[in-house]
Amino acid sequence: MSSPTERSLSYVEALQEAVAQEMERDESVFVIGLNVDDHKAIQGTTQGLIDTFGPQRVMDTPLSEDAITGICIGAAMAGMRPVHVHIRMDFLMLCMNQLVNMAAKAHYMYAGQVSVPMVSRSIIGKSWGQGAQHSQGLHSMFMHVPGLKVVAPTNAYDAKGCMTAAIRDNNPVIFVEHRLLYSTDAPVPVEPYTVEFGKARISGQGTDITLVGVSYMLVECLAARDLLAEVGISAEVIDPVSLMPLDVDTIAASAEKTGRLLVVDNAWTAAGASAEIVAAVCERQAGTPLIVSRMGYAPTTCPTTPALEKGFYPNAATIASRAHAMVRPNDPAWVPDVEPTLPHEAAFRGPF
Amino acid sequence: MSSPTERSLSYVEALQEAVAQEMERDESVFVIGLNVDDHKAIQGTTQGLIDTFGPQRVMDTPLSEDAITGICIGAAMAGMRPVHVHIRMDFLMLCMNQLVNMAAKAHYMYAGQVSVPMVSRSIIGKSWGQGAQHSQGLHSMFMHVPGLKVVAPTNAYDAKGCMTAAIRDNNPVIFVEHRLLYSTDAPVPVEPYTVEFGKARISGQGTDITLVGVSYMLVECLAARDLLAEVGISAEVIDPVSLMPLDVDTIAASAEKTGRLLVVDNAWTAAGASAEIVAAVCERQAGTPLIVSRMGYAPTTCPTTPALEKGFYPNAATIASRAHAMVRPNDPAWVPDVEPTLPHEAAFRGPF
Amino acid sequence: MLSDLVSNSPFLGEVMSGNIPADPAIIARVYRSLRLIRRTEEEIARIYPSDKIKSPVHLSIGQEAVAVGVCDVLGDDDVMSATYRGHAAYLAKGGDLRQMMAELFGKAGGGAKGKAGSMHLVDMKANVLGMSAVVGTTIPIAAGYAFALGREGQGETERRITACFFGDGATEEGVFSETLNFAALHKLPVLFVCENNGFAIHSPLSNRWATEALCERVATYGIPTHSLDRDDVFTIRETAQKAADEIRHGGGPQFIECKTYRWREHVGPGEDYDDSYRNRADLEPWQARDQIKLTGDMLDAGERQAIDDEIETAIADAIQFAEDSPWPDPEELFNHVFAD
Amino acid sequence: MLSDLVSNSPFLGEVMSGNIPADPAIIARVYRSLRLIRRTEEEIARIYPSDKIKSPVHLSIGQEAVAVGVCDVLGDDDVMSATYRGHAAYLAKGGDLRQMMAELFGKAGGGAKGKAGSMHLVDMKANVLGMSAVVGTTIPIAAGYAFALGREGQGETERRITACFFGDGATEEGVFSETLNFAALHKLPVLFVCENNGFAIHSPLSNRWATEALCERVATYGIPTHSLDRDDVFTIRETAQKAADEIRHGGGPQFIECKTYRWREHVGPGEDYDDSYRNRADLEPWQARDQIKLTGDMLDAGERQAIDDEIETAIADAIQFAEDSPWPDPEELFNHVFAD
Ligand SMILES: Cc1ncc(C[n+]2csc(CCOP(=O)(O)OP(=O)(O)O)c2C)c(N)n1
Ligand SMILES: Cc1ncc(C[n+]2csc(CCOP(=O)(O)OP(=O)(O)O)c2C)c(N)n1
Ligand SMILES: [Mg+2]
Ligand SMILES: [Mg+2]
Repeated sequence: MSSPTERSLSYVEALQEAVAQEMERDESVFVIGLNVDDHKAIQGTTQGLIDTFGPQRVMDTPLSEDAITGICIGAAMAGMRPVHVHIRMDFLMLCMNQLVNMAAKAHYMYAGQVSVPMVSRSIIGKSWGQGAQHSQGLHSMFMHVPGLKVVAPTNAYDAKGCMTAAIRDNNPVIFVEHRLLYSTDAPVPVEPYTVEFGKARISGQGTDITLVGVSYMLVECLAARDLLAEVGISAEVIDPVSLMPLDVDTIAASAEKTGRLLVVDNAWTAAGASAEIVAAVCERQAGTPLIVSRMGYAPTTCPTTPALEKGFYPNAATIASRAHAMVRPNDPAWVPDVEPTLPHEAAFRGPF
Repeated sequence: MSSPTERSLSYVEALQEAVAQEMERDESVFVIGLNVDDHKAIQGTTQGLIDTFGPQRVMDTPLSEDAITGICIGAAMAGMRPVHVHIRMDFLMLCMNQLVNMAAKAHYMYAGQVSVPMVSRSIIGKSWGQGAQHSQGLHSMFMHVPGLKVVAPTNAYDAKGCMTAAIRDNNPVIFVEHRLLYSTDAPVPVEPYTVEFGKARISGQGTDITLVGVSYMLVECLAARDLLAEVGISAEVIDPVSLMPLDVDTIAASAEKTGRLLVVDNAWTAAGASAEIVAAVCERQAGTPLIVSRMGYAPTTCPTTPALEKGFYPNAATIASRAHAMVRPNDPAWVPDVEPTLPHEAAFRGPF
Repeated sequence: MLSDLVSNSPFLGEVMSGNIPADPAIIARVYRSLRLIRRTEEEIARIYPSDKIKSPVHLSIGQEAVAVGVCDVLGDDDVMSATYRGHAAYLAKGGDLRQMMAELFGKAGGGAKGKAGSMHLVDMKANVLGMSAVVGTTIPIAAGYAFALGREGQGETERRITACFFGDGATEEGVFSETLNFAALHKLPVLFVCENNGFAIHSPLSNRWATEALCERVATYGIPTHSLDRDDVFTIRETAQKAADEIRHGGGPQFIECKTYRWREHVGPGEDYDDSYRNRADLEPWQARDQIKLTGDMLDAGERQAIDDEIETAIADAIQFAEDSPWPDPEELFNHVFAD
Repeated sequence: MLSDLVSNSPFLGEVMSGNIPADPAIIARVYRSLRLIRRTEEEIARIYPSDKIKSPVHLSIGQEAVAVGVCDVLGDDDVMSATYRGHAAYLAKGGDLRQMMAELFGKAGGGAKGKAGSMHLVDMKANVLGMSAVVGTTIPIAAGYAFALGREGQGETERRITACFFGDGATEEGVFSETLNFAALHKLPVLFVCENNGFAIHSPLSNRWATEALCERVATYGIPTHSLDRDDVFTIRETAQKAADEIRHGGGPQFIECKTYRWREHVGPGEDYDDSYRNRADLEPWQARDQIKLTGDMLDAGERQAIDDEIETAIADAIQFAEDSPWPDPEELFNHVFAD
């Protein structure tokens, strides 16, 4: 029997536990967002909170993302710690003004007279026809604006630790959750703990090329690593975990070692996180030749039909293929002969 | 006497002329935005339009950026060509949902059944205490989203040609205008003409380093080039003109020639246009050592006081200094002894 | 005569409000439209578990009357805008059934070649504006289209109009208020129609609305409003007819709020009365007034059967069309990012 | 007695509405506040051409009575939120004058060390929430602060309240409607105050509002509203007093719309009656009711002089403080990006 501190939790359970423990620990924490209190409980991530903490601390809202974000900012300035839930990251576009012009700036603009400790949870969709407006990973926009922190944990352990850290953080944190990670399990300690922002993880060691996978793309990068191993290429896989602050040191050190850097984002590449990572690493290379590349969403809107969606996202095979071309530029192109769909993804069924 | 087609116009006059000519040429063009019809005429850029075209085609609006953007999208789908004016780029944060989730996606999502020919003019402020919320260059966010075009002309000639092209374009175009460019003059043909998007300009040739200046930073880069020339460094200066599409070819060719690339954006660097340009160029360097660097806003909110604002923006001296360090890494650091303020900027006075 | 039938039918008189149209063709047309929608969605629900339709479907089963009552008074060249819960409005406005089904199947024969799916249906040939999965976003766009129609119709006695459907939840978004103000200020030819089914996903009005005085609020913009406390199709039609006429003649926007009820789960093919946020008993009064049954009962049996048969054929044909339609070519991914 | 004076003064009775307070200390306090604001802004306008103040200033000259009437009934621990046109509200709520002046000068002694400038004044010691240059953005934030105050005051008979000022233009932003709905739904202790000066920059209401039925609209959320067609300080004070009391005791939000008039240009120190969007004649009735003059006339000459002198001293001191204050250290640029 595993000890209680070594039990395994899903990403969903880990998020739920982190929030529940912080609510227990600190009266000022509350959860707010459309349908956070219903029987579906945001895919289970707010499960039971309404029963334990009641409707004053687990609040359903009108469809008013902009005002609710402002309400959270005001409440945060007054000392509360809101966790605002958006069931799609796409909906953050409705509250950009509050996030960019107020949340990010208040502490600075008012020279420290207030702070804005709040978390904006935002979920990224994929597959089953999420389509144009329910699939966007828009974290790059938030990385751009000083004053916001952005984290995108890729496993249950980091999900709990980052959520705990985000709630305790005295700044606005954009918390990026990919739906396909929700069902993944990992050992998660029972006790509350924090995962420090700004520390990347080496998720798999290697010597020939560095793969950086953002959010769900970390999973695809790890699968690509396995495929690459089969053809004798050793890939090091890095999970940045937090995007702002970003641990350039770890990534640059790996890239220096392998001489090749492929950044795969769960987002478009143009002026995105992948551009930032590549540029930041290249700025540090004082003349050392380094081969770099980026992958991400196709430079298109996301199509609904699976026939086209397939081509929209990078996957283990396309990542491995690109990595192979970077490591062995003179070999013929190689595309591993595998289904582009990983088991978690295949297990995910609609409608929602 | 110069021929009429060679007369000089200010950036303001060039914008005004482009819009007036397109309104003359095409009945479906209209101008909409708060105060476009008043005596200040958006710093003169809409001067006289209300008299010539009347209140139906030059429309004041309520403060409702989100709805007005949607109104423009709907009108554009129906065949009109709105030019929506925002006196600060910061206010685009209020209509991100319409711009990102609808304008950018409609043509694709509806497989070509509609198109959205509209222009969002957005002005960037600087100096005289514009402060945190009136100074942001947020073009990078729009570069990130497929379906949007982004242009940032830096002189009166391009201002007219890009505006004409933007109005005629069948896609949503984010038109970025820096206030400090408004008073600058250039020869501008009388006849309507378009400046093609996706073609960078070499604004000054050189051999030792490539400087790319986005929006107003082009002016600072040109001034830096003069300073560098004094110490024997030859800088090539490139004006991307349009950011999406982006002319990576021209920039990469220059960088390959000089071996050094410094991108200076009128914006933050993190996941910004400067990251995109550096990353895109580095992806093309198959092992050729290239020294790259980025400059932009300090990674802070913009402070109001001139005492701190000074440090917030790159200027000719800091750009020259950085370039010098890149070209002569073994020399002691060099900061040219000049005022950080260029003449246009010094001429600019508040309050507005 | 149908009107005789009606006046002779105290049962109908009790459950159905509004004037039954004198013209039997209208009744038949309305019935046909209602039934086409219901049956199409029932078929979608039937097919759904096969995973042939891989996109979230938000069925309007139970709510058909709002779309049908309003769209029945629109001309072909009037324009209609709706939401991700848009099958009903799409079909009521005359959207292509084959293309819709192929779109749901993600096939190249879809109206948007599979790029749109259920949530973003579009058919500009039928003046069905593209729908959106982001609540409230289409409201200003519909008004903007009406803005253009208003310009085009200037000086004419009649102009084309836009009908804009949205849910109760959408009225909470700021853009709704902004749009009302602009539409009223510029007298845009737009008919706003709020399908108030009492829920946003599972959230009841009481969690979201400070008061239920929506019509009173809209009226403060100077917009004539019509509050319907149940979704009787002929009341809706009559209301929409009068409103549309006034809008068409330059009277500016009008607003209808119609109470209705979603019979199925928020998204997906099933029911969800065991899911704690509502009870089957809530459904019963709505089901008792099922507009399809009631309008069908007004027709004679033969006529009705003919319509029903025709509908089944059309649906079967559309499904077959969708099945037979090829997948979009992989290259299609890169089309339509930018318009030429 | 002042009240005698007033009832003896048909002139005052004519131009001033509302009950003149019986307590002479209140009149003196209100006068002091009004005059402090007016004189401070006049000094800012005087200094402005020297370029010592390098940030856009939006003067409230002429509009002081709204801020003063409302803030006079707030306790020190009540909270106040205002806009970029916020000098009046800042001072009326007891914001630090020295820090304000140093802030305008961009000096380290400013409340925000020069980072804020005129448009983002803040003084949390006086419970002055930070202001914003993006119209409407502070409305939900003020409500959010009130949300926290409501929680803190739960079970108490009285709770702290937030007063939230904004202009007529701000009511057009969707976030205003969204906030009203949420505030009413959750009975937040917030007093919304719309300073309706008829313009957004140079745009008149007629270009922006479909109707002027703002109070009627707000009332549909179940929010008690008060429409004041002129800015008589004691009417405002009385209205605010009653509203604040009810809010304090758990009655939920209230709303005041007060007509007022901006005497100077939208931004900057000057006047703009030659700029075609309005006439000096429009100003005259407002100037005739100048609240500073009227309240000053209620005081006896000696008391008034003492107040005036004290104000001049305070302003001179604040300007001197600003002059003497050092520039912020360049390193300050990098402070406060993130809170620890
Ligand atoms: C802006 C936005 N916020 C939240 C959502 C998530 N969401 C999808 S449907 C829905 C319910 C909307 O309710 P309503 O407008 O009443 O329409 P109904 O589904 O009842 O037809 C919500 C909240 C969304 N799609 N868009
Ligand atoms: C969201 C937004 N849109 C536009 C502007 C430009 N702007 C600055 S002040 C102002 C007028 C606002 O009018 P009102 O709310 O009535 O306040 P007033 O200036 O009259 O006090 C406008 C439109 C802005 N600052 N923010
Ligand atoms: Mg609903
Ligand atoms: Mg105003």
